[in-house]
Amino acid sequence: MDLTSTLGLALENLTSPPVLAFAIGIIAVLLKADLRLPDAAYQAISMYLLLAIGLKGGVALRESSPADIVAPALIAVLLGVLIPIAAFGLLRLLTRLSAVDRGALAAHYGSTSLVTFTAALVFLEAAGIAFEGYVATLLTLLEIPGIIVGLLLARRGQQVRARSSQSPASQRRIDWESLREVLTAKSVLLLVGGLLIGVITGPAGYARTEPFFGALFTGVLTLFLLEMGALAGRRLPDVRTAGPGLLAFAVVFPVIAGCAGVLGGALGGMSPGGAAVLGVLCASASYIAAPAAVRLALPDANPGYYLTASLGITFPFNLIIGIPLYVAIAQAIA
Amino acid sequence: MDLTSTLGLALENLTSPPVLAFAIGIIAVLLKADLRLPDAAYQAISMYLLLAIGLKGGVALRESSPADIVAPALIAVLLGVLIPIAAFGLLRLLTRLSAVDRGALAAHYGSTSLVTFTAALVFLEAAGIAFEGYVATLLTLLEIPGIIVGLLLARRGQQVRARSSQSPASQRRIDWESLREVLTAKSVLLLVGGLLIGVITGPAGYARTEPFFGALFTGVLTLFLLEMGALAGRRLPDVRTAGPGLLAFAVVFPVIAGCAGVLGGALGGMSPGGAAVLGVLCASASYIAAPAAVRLALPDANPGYYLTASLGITFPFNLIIGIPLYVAIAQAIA
Amino acid sequence: MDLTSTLGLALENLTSPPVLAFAIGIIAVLLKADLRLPDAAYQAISMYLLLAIGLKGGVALRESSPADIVAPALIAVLLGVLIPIAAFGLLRLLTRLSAVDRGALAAHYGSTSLVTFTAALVFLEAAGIAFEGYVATLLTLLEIPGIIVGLLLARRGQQVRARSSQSPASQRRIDWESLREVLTAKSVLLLVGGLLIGVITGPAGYARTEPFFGALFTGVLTLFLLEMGALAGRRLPDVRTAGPGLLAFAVVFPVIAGCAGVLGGALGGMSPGGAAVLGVLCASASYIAAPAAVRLALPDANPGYYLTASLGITFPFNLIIGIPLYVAIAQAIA
Amino acid sequence: MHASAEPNATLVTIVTEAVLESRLTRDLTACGARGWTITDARGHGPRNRRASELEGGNIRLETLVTDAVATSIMDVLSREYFPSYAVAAWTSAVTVTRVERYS
Amino acid sequence: MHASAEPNATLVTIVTEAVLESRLTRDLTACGARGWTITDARGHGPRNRRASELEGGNIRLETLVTDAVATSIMDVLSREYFPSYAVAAWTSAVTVTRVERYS
Amino acid sequence: MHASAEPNATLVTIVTEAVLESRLTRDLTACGARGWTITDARGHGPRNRRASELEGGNIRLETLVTDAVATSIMDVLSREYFPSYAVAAWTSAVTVTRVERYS
Ligand SMILES: Nc1ncnc2c1ncn2[C@@H]1O[C@H](COP(=O)(O)O)[C@@H](O)[C@H]1O
Ligand SMILES: Nc1ncnc2c1ncn2[C@@H]1O[C@H](COP(=O)(O)O)[C@@H](O)[C@H]1O
Ligand SMILES: Nc1ncnc2c1ncn2[C@@H]1O[C@H](COP(=O)(O)O)[C@@H](O)[C@H]1O
Ligand code: NA
Ligand code: NA
Ligand code: NA
Repeated sequence: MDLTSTLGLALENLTSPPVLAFAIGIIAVLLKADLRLPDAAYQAISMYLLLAIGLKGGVALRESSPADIVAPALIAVLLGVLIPIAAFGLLRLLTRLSAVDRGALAAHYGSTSLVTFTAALVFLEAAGIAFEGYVATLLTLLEIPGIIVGLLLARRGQQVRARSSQSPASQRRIDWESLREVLTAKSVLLLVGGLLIGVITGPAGYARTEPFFGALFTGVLTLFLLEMGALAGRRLPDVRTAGPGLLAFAVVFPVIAGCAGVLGGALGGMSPGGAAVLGVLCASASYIAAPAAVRLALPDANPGYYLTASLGITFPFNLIIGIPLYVAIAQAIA
Repeated sequence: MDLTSTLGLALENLTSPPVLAFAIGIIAVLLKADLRLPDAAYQAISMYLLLAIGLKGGVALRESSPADIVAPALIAVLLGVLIPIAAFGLLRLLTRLSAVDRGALAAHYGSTSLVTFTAALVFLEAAGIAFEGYVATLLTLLEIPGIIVGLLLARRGQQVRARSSQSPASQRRIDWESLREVLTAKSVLLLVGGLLIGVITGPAGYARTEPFFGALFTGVLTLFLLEMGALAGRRLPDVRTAGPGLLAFAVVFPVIAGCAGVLGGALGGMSPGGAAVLGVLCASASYIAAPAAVRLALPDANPGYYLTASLGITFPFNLIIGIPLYVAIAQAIA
Repeated sequence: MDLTSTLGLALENLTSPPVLAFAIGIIAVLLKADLRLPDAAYQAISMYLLLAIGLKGGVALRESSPADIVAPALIAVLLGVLIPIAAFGLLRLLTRLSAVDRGALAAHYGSTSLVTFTAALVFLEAAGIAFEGYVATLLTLLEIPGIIVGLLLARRGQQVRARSSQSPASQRRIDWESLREVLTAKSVLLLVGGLLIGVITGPAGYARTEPFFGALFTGVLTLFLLEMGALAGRRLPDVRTAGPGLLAFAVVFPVIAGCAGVLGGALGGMSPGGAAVLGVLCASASYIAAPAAVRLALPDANPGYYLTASLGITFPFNLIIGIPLYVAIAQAIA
Repeated sequence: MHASAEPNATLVTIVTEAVLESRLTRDLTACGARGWTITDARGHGPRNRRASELEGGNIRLETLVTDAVATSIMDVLSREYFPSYAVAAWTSAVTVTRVERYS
Repeated sequence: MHASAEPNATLVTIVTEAVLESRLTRDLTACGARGWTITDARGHGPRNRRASELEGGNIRLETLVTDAVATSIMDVLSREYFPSYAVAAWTSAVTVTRVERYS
Repeated sequence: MHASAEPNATLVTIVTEAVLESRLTRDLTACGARGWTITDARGHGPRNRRASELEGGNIRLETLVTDAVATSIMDVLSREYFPSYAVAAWTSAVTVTRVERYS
């Protein structure tokens, strides 16, 4: 794949309504205006996106033979475990953050971002690049493991320190009951639920809901990215205090993890489009499930670090540069 | 109509996105997860469904001659009075509930369920079975009378008992002012309002709103049934305590009332599709207007009985088995 | 343009779903029922309408040459300054209201009403009358200046009075900081943001969001006007206390300002459709931005006057009579 | 005592089922309350028998009244609401500046 | 006295029009308040003249402050808010554990 | 004293991050609270370090308890919540009629 078409992809992405809406959301924050959706609308649209992705993925899944999925699924789970470990290690090199803060960040980068994934699908569809229907399954597989690995890494780090310092806070145990509630949250269930509905109802059943779950998808995402821009924009003032090491991490690590994902997808026999989506999944950092879980399990981790990195830097980076980049890499490899 | 096509109808219903979404909503509750829509989304979608049903019904109503509607309308009102009386009587046979609790249940089964009705329309459209446009009018006619009859039955029962026991609670009068507010609630007005808009604007005016009120309908219903599944699922633990008599009632009575409705529709000269819809209206139990009215007027009635029966048992029963059953019966009769 | 076709326009408007929904909303209030949307839905739909108008306007703006826009834009800003001054003066003739109340009203009539504008676009599209894509730009230009002029008029009036009476309340300075927040509110940003997105993404990018922002538009407006009817209806009881002078103003002034707008549009070289839209913008009175700004800056102004006039009288008047009237005038002039 | 001034009004707080809102405010007006503030709430209590969650959960109503009105409100609650509905209610002593507005 | 301990802070509760939120929090900060909690509310009062319902109803704001700050807040309210806006406000004595956070 | 009667219960009010709701109600139950009322809230405080605004802002929880339970709730808050989370909490003395429901 040559440079011209890569730049073409990048430009097409930059001038798409969802990405432009995201930019408007950020600019609004800089102008001290508030473009946020009401909370209920935010929740309802999230549910719509998850169900729509699941449904469509499920319909496509019917056509995939189980044999095709096994390899990508295993690779995805493996990446879900390795990526937070790699993040934890790289953060030690690049920053002076404590083990707790590094574990918190590892949990975020080990998990995935629904909206980044959604934007990637919309981008691929607009560019006319095919991808496997079962990518929604990979999204589901990748959401939780990375969070748990990140929490365990943080906890191990705390205990090592605690053995010497005997601080009482580090004796506290993780409240798994609360965590369970956070981790079995809506998102996984809606995705799995949508997949099941799609698999069972098939193309005929889906057709009647397509005007809602299909045709509206890009438009709804555009409205939603306005809100995401506002959220990311509110994190920008903290970027200055995050330090150059964390800043570098938040840009470099997605590219590393994204390449790993693309490579894994290609090795697993996926099409260029599918491998690019796996790359996006690996590159993206969670900004919903992980923050809630980390807040409960690692209250001493500083949200100023993990929210700023995942939502303030990595999310815009992936949306604007990352997605076309991983697609270009996938097309070059395949 | 032979068995094969009846089973075909049942299967088509079971594998339709709305019914599958309902099942996912119930399963989520069993897994202790919460798939509920935000309250504002729930309200807004209810309003959308009511207005859309009214509108479409109104456009169709233009084509009906008034003469066609008189018989079905009279039959509907008659059924609206007879069904709660029958329910009150059958409950005396099957259960040992007090007159107040039986009256409360009669109010629920005398009224109708918007979502069951909506699911029936979506089912008929998917199966390509025609029905009269004025069925939305019958929905409007059937919503209130049954509730009032149920309340009066409960009240009479209380007074009979009070004359002997002199309990002060039973002396309390119904607060008709509060009840009026509940019963002239949004639902009737939105239906009637939609009907009027549809009748006046006609097909040409409707066409421009069809992408919103028509094309999205099945998809929105699918999202909505996720929530209804969650609501029904939260009632399931109470089913055990409801007792076998009430359980039997909640399954048997809809079939009886449904057959009465189908028969009434056929006698009134309706098509098989229309008669099936009248059957669904008679078979379904209210879970919005009736509970609110009963809570105000009959505070001593146990919500554990009426909500569990209407929302936990009858609603899923009709959605999954009832609708195709009444359609099959209507096709057999006609 | 002859009378028949003018009446045809009026009738087409009266029987359109949005206007009928508005009527239902008013009737519901008279019946003491409440058809209001949940607040979150109201906010979300407002954002949708603004973004959709901006987007579509932006896409059309690409096709306009800057030269075409300069004259209409200058005329619009001029009207934005002159209209509140004219309103302030006319109110002195027709009523005995204080300078503060007249300034408050001037601010409302100097600004514009998004929903009236939206209804005008939907009306023109239904009637197949073309208009310039850049009218959304004019909406943006007209929203704020009139409010500021109105506030300054009120303030000047207060100071004149204060010099003689020395009342402490009139010494209070306008809280510009709070006002800034109100006036740089969502609406302007969403409109400008939508315009930018539309201009940059162009027809190709817009096409993928059209099922959401385009096809649904009339339907969503219909649902929204139900709520607006409820809001207007709740103002009706106050109409009696407003006095005949204010009543006359609320009907006569829109016609004057509307004619001025149509004329200005025609002079600026706009098509009949475009001139009609500029007429609607001038004729309509704000019911969101202006009330909030006035409440903060002129707390002594009586909301009973400005809300009743703008929302209770002028809004329905424009929706039902004004829009087809200004269109007919524009067609007669051009 | 640490408050800005001696208490001169009574604040009655009532948490109950949302479906009762209009009946309750009518009863409060009858008792002599001239204003109230309502927020939507959810809750859990020792009884927990209630109408459909469909109608939304609870409301939390506060009304600032004189001691006498507070007593009559608590009487009405005890008689008409406690036996049949989900209600929690309490009163506390507060200080207001424009006391004539609340009596 | 039945509370966990003697009152050592003052809770100021203010119910007012939503459109005033940012102005009010600026004024509270100027008076010395270091924190507050806001919930959306609706209400009814003896005056009932207010801006568009479009902007949403009321807010209910609570701020935990020292007695002196409470007095200066009530002064600002009396001077700047009571004459022109829909407001209800009251203070009460409460007990906090980390008293230094609120002074 | 101006309230309808002498205070006979303690009202504990807790404002904290929404993500803690289920953990907090479990802890309250363990302390002996038998009911509570929750409203959604937003706020500002002297610390202001918190999880994603995505999960919604704060909750405001009230629970009517005995003096002893209030003390044990404040202990748990001081030990488990104050060090790591955004919390404001206070207690006040109130009067209830059905005192047995809250003890
Ligand atoms: N101890 C309590 N403290 C605060 N609120 C309570 C308490 N007990 C009950 N409530 C509220 O009162 C409502 C009704 O309680 P119940 O009648 O026991 O179901 C609950 O949903 C709570 O919102
Ligand atoms: N007696 C009261 N008790 C509680 N809240 C009140 C009371 N009076 C007024 N309010 C609140 O204060 C707001 C403004 O009151 P007003 O200025 O009289 O319109 C009302 O909307 C209520 O929310
Ligand atoms: N002085 C106060 N008065 C009322 N609420 C407060 C106060 N300080 C803090 N809060 C509430 O407690 C939350 C947490 O405070 P903080 O831990 O300082 O961020 C804030 O978001 C407020 O809702
Ligand atoms: Na990732
Ligand atoms: Na029925
Ligand atoms: Na105007």
